[in-house]
Amino acid sequence: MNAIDLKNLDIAYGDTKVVFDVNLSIPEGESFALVGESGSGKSTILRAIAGLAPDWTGDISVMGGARSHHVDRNVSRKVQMVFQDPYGSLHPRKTIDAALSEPLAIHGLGNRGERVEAMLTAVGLDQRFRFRFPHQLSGGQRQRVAIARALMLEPKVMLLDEPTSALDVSVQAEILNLLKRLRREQGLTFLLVTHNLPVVSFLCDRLAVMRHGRIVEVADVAQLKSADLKEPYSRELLAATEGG
Amino acid sequence: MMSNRDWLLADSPTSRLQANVGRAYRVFTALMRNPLSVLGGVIILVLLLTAAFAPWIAPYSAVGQDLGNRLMPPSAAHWMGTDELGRDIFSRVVWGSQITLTIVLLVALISAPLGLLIGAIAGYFGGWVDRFLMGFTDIFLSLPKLILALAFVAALGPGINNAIIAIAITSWPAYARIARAETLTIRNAEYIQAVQLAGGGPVRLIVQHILPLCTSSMIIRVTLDMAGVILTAAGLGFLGLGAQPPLPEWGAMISRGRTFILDQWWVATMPGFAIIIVSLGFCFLGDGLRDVLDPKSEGKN
Amino acid sequence: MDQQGASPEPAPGYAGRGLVRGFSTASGFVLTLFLTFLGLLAITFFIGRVIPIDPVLAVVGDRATQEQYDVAKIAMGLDQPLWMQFISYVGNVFTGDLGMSVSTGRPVIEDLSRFFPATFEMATLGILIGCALGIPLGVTAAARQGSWLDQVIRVVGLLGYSVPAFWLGLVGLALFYARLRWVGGPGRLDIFYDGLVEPVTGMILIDSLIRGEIDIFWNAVSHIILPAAVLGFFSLAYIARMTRSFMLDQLSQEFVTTARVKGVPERVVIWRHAFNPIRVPLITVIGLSYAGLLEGSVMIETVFSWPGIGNYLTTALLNADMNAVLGATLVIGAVFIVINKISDVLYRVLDPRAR
Amino acid sequence: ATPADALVIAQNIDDIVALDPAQAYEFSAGEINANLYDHLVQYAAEDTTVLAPGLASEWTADEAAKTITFTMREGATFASGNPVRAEDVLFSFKRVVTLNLTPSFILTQLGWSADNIDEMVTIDGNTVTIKWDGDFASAFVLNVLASRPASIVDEVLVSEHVEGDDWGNAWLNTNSAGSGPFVLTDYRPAELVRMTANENYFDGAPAMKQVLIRHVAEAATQQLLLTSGDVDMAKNLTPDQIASLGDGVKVEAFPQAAVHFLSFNQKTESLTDPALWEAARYLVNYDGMTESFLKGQMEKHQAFWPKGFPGSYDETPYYYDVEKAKQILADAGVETPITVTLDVINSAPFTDMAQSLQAGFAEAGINFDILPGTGAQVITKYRDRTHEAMLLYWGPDFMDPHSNAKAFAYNSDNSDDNYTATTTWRNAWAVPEEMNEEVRAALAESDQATRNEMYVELQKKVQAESPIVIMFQAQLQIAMGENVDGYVNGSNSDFVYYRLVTKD
Amino acid sequence: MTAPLLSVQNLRVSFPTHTGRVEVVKGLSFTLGRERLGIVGESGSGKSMTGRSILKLIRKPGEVTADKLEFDGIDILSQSEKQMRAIRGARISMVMQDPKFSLNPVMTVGEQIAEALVTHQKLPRRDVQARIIEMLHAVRINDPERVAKLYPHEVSGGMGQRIMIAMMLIPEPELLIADEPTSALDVSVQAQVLDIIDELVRNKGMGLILISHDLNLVSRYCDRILVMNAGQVVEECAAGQLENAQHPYTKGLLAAMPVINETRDELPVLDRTQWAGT
Ligand SMILES: Nc1ncnc2c1ncn2[C@@H]1O[C@H](COP(=O)(O)OP(=O)(O)OP(=O)(O)O)[C@@H](O)[C@H]1O
Ligand SMILES: Nc1ncnc2c1ncn2[C@@H]1O[C@H](COP(=O)(O)OP(=O)(O)OP(=O)(O)O)[C@@H](O)[C@H]1O
Ligand SMILES: [Mg+2]
Ligand SMILES: [Mg+2]
Repeated sequence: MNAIDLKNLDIAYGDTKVVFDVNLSIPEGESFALVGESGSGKSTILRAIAGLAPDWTGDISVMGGARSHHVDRNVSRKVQMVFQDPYGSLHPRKTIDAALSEPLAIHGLGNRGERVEAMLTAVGLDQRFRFRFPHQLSGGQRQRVAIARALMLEPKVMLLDEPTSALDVSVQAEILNLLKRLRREQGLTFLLVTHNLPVVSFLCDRLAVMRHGRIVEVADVAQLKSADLKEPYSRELLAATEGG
Repeated sequence: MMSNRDWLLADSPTSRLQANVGRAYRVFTALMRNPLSVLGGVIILVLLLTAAFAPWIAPYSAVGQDLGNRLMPPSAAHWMGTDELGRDIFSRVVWGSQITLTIVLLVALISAPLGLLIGAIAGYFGGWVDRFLMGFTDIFLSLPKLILALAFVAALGPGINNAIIAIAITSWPAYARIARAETLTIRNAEYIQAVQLAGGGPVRLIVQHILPLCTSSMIIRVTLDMAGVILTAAGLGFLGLGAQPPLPEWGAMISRGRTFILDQWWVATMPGFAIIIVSLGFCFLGDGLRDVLDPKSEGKN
Repeated sequence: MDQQGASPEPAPGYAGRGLVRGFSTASGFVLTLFLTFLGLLAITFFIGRVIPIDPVLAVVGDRATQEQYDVAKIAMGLDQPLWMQFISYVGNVFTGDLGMSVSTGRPVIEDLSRFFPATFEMATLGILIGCALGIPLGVTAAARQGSWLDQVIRVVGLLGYSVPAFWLGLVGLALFYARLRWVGGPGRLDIFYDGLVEPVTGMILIDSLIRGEIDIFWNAVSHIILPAAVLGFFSLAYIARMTRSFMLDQLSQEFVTTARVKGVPERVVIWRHAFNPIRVPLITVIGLSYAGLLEGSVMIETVFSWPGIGNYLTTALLNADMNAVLGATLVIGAVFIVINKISDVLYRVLDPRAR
Repeated sequence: ATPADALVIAQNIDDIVALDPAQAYEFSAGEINANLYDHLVQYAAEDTTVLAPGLASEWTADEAAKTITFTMREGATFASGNPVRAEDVLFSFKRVVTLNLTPSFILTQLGWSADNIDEMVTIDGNTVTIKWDGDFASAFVLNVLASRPASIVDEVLVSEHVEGDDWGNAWLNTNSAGSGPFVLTDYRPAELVRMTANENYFDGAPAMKQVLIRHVAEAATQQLLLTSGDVDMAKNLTPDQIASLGDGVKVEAFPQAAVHFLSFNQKTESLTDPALWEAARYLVNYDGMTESFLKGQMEKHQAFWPKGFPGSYDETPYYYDVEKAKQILADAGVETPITVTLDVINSAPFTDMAQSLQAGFAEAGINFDILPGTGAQVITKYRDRTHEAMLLYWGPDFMDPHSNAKAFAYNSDNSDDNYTATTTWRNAWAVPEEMNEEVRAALAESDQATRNEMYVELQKKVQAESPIVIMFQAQLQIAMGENVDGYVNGSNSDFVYYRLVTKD
Repeated sequence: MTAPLLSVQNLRVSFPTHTGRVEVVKGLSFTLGRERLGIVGESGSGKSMTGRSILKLIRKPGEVTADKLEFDGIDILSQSEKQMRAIRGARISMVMQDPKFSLNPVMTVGEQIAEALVTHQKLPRRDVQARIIEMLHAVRINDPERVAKLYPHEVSGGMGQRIMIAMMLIPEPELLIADEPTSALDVSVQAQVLDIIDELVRNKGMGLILISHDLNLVSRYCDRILVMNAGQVVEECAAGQLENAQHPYTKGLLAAMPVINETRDELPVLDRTQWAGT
């Protein structure tokens, strides 16, 4: 079964269409990267899958089930999203504990205290962070909380929208390690957006390169490592990364 | 054993309670660092104490008339003089603090939550809900305020409680607009979307996530508006529709005293001072809160 | 974070666009106007219904016989069901007929053309005074945040919030008029100038200039200056405090630091870089407080014997003179909508982000 | 300063609704009317207590035939220059009864109506014959003819301004068409009234070329205007302001016909016990009030017809005595405490009076909840008989004791659908039938002395036993510049005259 | 190397917090000639504060002290605000970290650049215009005439950064502080922008302080590198020597970066407890 299937997907914001005719299949357990130009529609695709960009045509299915155009409760057990900005993705007036218990409360899951504790441990956060407010945490710590929150409902698919681009290298490394470990331990499927090719190389199996709202190339990470990309734009990206 | 202060300021609270109390304590200490807001706080505190201990503070009854001793200037026996029925103005001002406090509290408790809710709903749902609710709000906003209040007082009958309800009804639209504007900036925040993704419904989002964030600016705004509320009550008093006589409502006292303003200045001026001081108190406190509660400044450091 | 961030004020350009949003065309504006008016009328009508004052009594007085009472009631159309009354009123309004006021015995439209200009004149002068003083004070306070000057400006501003209007008005009259004789007394003109200029706009300041009556103009100025100053003080208080608060937000923005990095003089930093972006929210604030002044203030008008709309409306309401109440409410509602529309337009002009 | 030939007055005139004598009924409108119009007979400026010839130079009454014949004054003209004719009299009366606006009841009680007016009022050359239907004394009829709606208007002028079938009503509400000493030249509601002298006035042109009444609602503002010399006269100052006026200003006092009373609605069970009515009379702090905040503004008076007029009863047997009141209540076994609402107009001095009453009555266990309201609000309630206790005043419609006897001692049908604008009906007091009889008899009595005697008797009864506690008679205190002389203010607003005013 | 353009000794910046004053820059010392100095370090290590204190831009309640803070022989700390104005822009300028918030939203790009120029130099309007176009052109902006008339919200992040650079270079300062000038850009644009600065620095012979947390980037564009952690310099080395860095913190930073040819299963992370830190 494919974790994510996108067929002929067009996405618009109001009157402007920003993503055109995207077709992708991501098998369960795969880690897939979306890279490409800023503004090319990477985040938009993730948001459409999650139900946050409702204005699309085509087909989206997640874990074999067709997606509706909106967020719904059932899908939240299957797929969760982690956002780019660790500063904007936590409610400033809620403790970490509250943020993590909330998904459980929504779905009426019991044993909240223990689950929160366990999850904090899983993402490598000390228990003393549990009753802090977000502003008492560093960026990396917040991103861990955001990941923990996404994992609270034990989804199968994680949508990661530039989860490390706001962090500096040392913190980025921690988060990347965490993601890699979680994926291994829980058999998750990742759909990761980034513009950092080394990150793709570290974390992913395949990648798609986007430009102007279209996928221009889909490649294996092996191709990336061997600089064996076909499209000129993909090569341009690679060249810039390797630098002068 | 940790000292209380350490417990409050602990970096890693061990319970939800400690976390929240700690936050409140931080806000409080930050407030205490601003001299004007301390002054404001002291004024409000004095108001609270006066209201609570009015029977012990007031040297005379608030309604006891002494027609032989009317319109006496301030003296040792009557610190603020006496009014047109020979009542001790100081005692009336003291008793009046209870009414003022009631007005202020009730209006804050009725209109702010009402406005908050309407604004948050409009802002959160957008579209036709927003258009409808805001159209409604705009209509209320474009109705002359005093007229609206008057109409309600007239409809509900005179009396301080009705006056309070009337004022509350006229002041929610402003709060609704603020709440809506703020909700719009929050609505698309990622932490809201995260809850949506977790399956949280509109009620949960509005009540548990959006409202708490609008509350601080609402508290600020409400404290700043308190002066206006007291004055609106006084305005109703001016038209004779505020508190029922012989209640020592400050606005009604000034309004009755205004015919004496040229010759027996103290009758209107003393309660006037009371209003000014309390209003200033609220304003100072509100100003201080503005600096302290501002979510922008809190997110950092 | 957007420019105004989480400031407790309405977001810029919101400007009461509850219904306007989504309609930017002229026809949309007309529709908005129509719906808002209808809403206003409906609410006002409802208010008229619940007030325990019998409108017929306002016409016939308390000594009328039952027969006279009944005749008057029918003549006023009050025997009709409420919705019929409402429909026929709305119908009349759209043919320009606001009906007769029972408390003045004249057509409402005529009353409004007399009372509204008086309020308009005073409110306009008041808001001008408020802006002319309030904005510089607010900017200065923000620029010197924490200094003694800032504290003084804040306290003075807050006083404007807290002083009862009629108290200030009476004390002002007693001092500047009765004692010092610096200004004219209550009323719009000295009594022997009254009625000498034929109304054109209804605003004496303007009419007297149109007619070239300089004496009358100065007399009118001497009368209007005190009440306008009292109103001005109230709007000053509000404008100064909002200006200060907006300015503080701006001054902590990065682009202000950028300007300093360029070595730009402080004056330019404050006025060009910090002040320019706040013109938009400031206009909303000023617009709102202007609209508030145009409602007329019963208290100021009473104290200064000013024949303004606030007094008219209040008297009408207290006599259940519903035609007058509805008419005046319509005018005030229209003013509110127009002011909002203007601040909307200014918003587009002044803020490139909104174009 | 004000011009030497103009009288400038600060006054609250926002009560004016209409100035047409066929419609005007408010106080301020009455005052203005009195200076614009004449009547066949009138209480003249020179002596407002004597009924003097007005536009009729003489008259003869025939009690048996129920007619009075008036001879019109020679050479009298309207301000417009048109001569005053008998036709104008008929026209004027016809207008009032046909328009049938509020004040018309004063005329229609003579048995007149739009249908029969041509028979009831007949003209012959320069005489007018008035007929009435009902048991009235001619003295009563003359008083009716001196009342406001009986003002004589200029038929020729009014006819030019008729719109539809309004009999010139719209025009007359902002203009005048009378023969009085002044002409209305400008009226702007809630702003100003300007009257200019009628140089052709039959009794001599007034000294003041202009009378300007400026609407000033705020008493303190009136005071400032007066002390600054920008007005010559301030009409609505409070006693305390009057007391503290300095030099350069004088105060003249004018007793008024209005009486102030406290009444109990008989629909309220707890207020129906006559013992309570009696006790109430001992719970009013009459002197306390008249010596303090009512000083100079009201005088103790306990009967329905005001002091200083024929037929008045001036004894004041009741005084403030809480113990006595308690005793009365206890003897009658009235259960206390009683709590009732007290409706009152929300302006000074009424709210002060209410609070004083509240304090006094509370002593005997009668607790008032004061409900202040605007005039219109209070009246609405009063008319619906939904109040409990009411603090209000009453001014006679015309200066005949019957006007008040009818209001305070007559109620022929207390049923809910028989609305009557009397104090008795509105307080649901079913007047004993014998008292109703006495009122009718007094009205019909043609001998003036006997008639007055009968009214005194009626007053004694109402004073002793009724749910209406009459407390005060009003007095106006008018502050004016020291140079102002000759201002006449009779016992009610119909007798306010500026004709004799001089300034030097 | 000529006489130092800037010398800093024991620079300290502190801010008050709930728990007393906290130093965010703790005794920083370095000198700079007409060369390119890179400052690297993780987020919050005090890089921006260092840059700002050189321009005396730290506002109350922040506090700056130093044994020595001299620019071209001028003691910065003792300069009045007015004197500083003559230095800012004209002699030292700074590319602010985030163009989105650092450009005035209601002034056109052209006006803002012009302001930087005319504040220090009186020029006829036409010349000003010409210089702006020239400068925008220099930072590789296509169609500079059009862009000059745009408002900040109408330009992309990449353009914004280049405009910021143009604005700071137009008065031809002797020292440019560039604070994360490319953080908002995707990789391809990033390289272009840095090349522009580099070229200008070389051609005009000015000093450059390049602040970033990206070690590769800094080593590519600078002569010398300061590695900062928690307000202190932990290591100073020539750019070419970065691979041979001694300090474990620097090593840690280097190792933590994934590379394209990634074979590691796990990235090594910094053990923060080693450096008493944030
Ligand atoms: N809420 C929105 N309304 C309208 N247009 C939008 C909205 N969000 C994004 N867009 C537009 O959609 C296009 C794709 O945006 P998206 O955020 O998906 O890009 P991205 O590939 O994620 O870019 P980046 O790397 O900068 O995050 C852009 O042109 C953007 O301007
Ligand atoms: N106004 C302030 N009050 C208190 N602390 C502050 C203030 N401004 C900055 N700081 C603190 O100073 C420290 C250094 O900040 P600085 O901006 O120099 O970091 P940086 O190295 O530039 O980080 P980044 O890479 O995120 O830009 C941070 O820990 C920050 O929290
Ligand atoms: Mg994106
Ligand atoms: Mg930085």
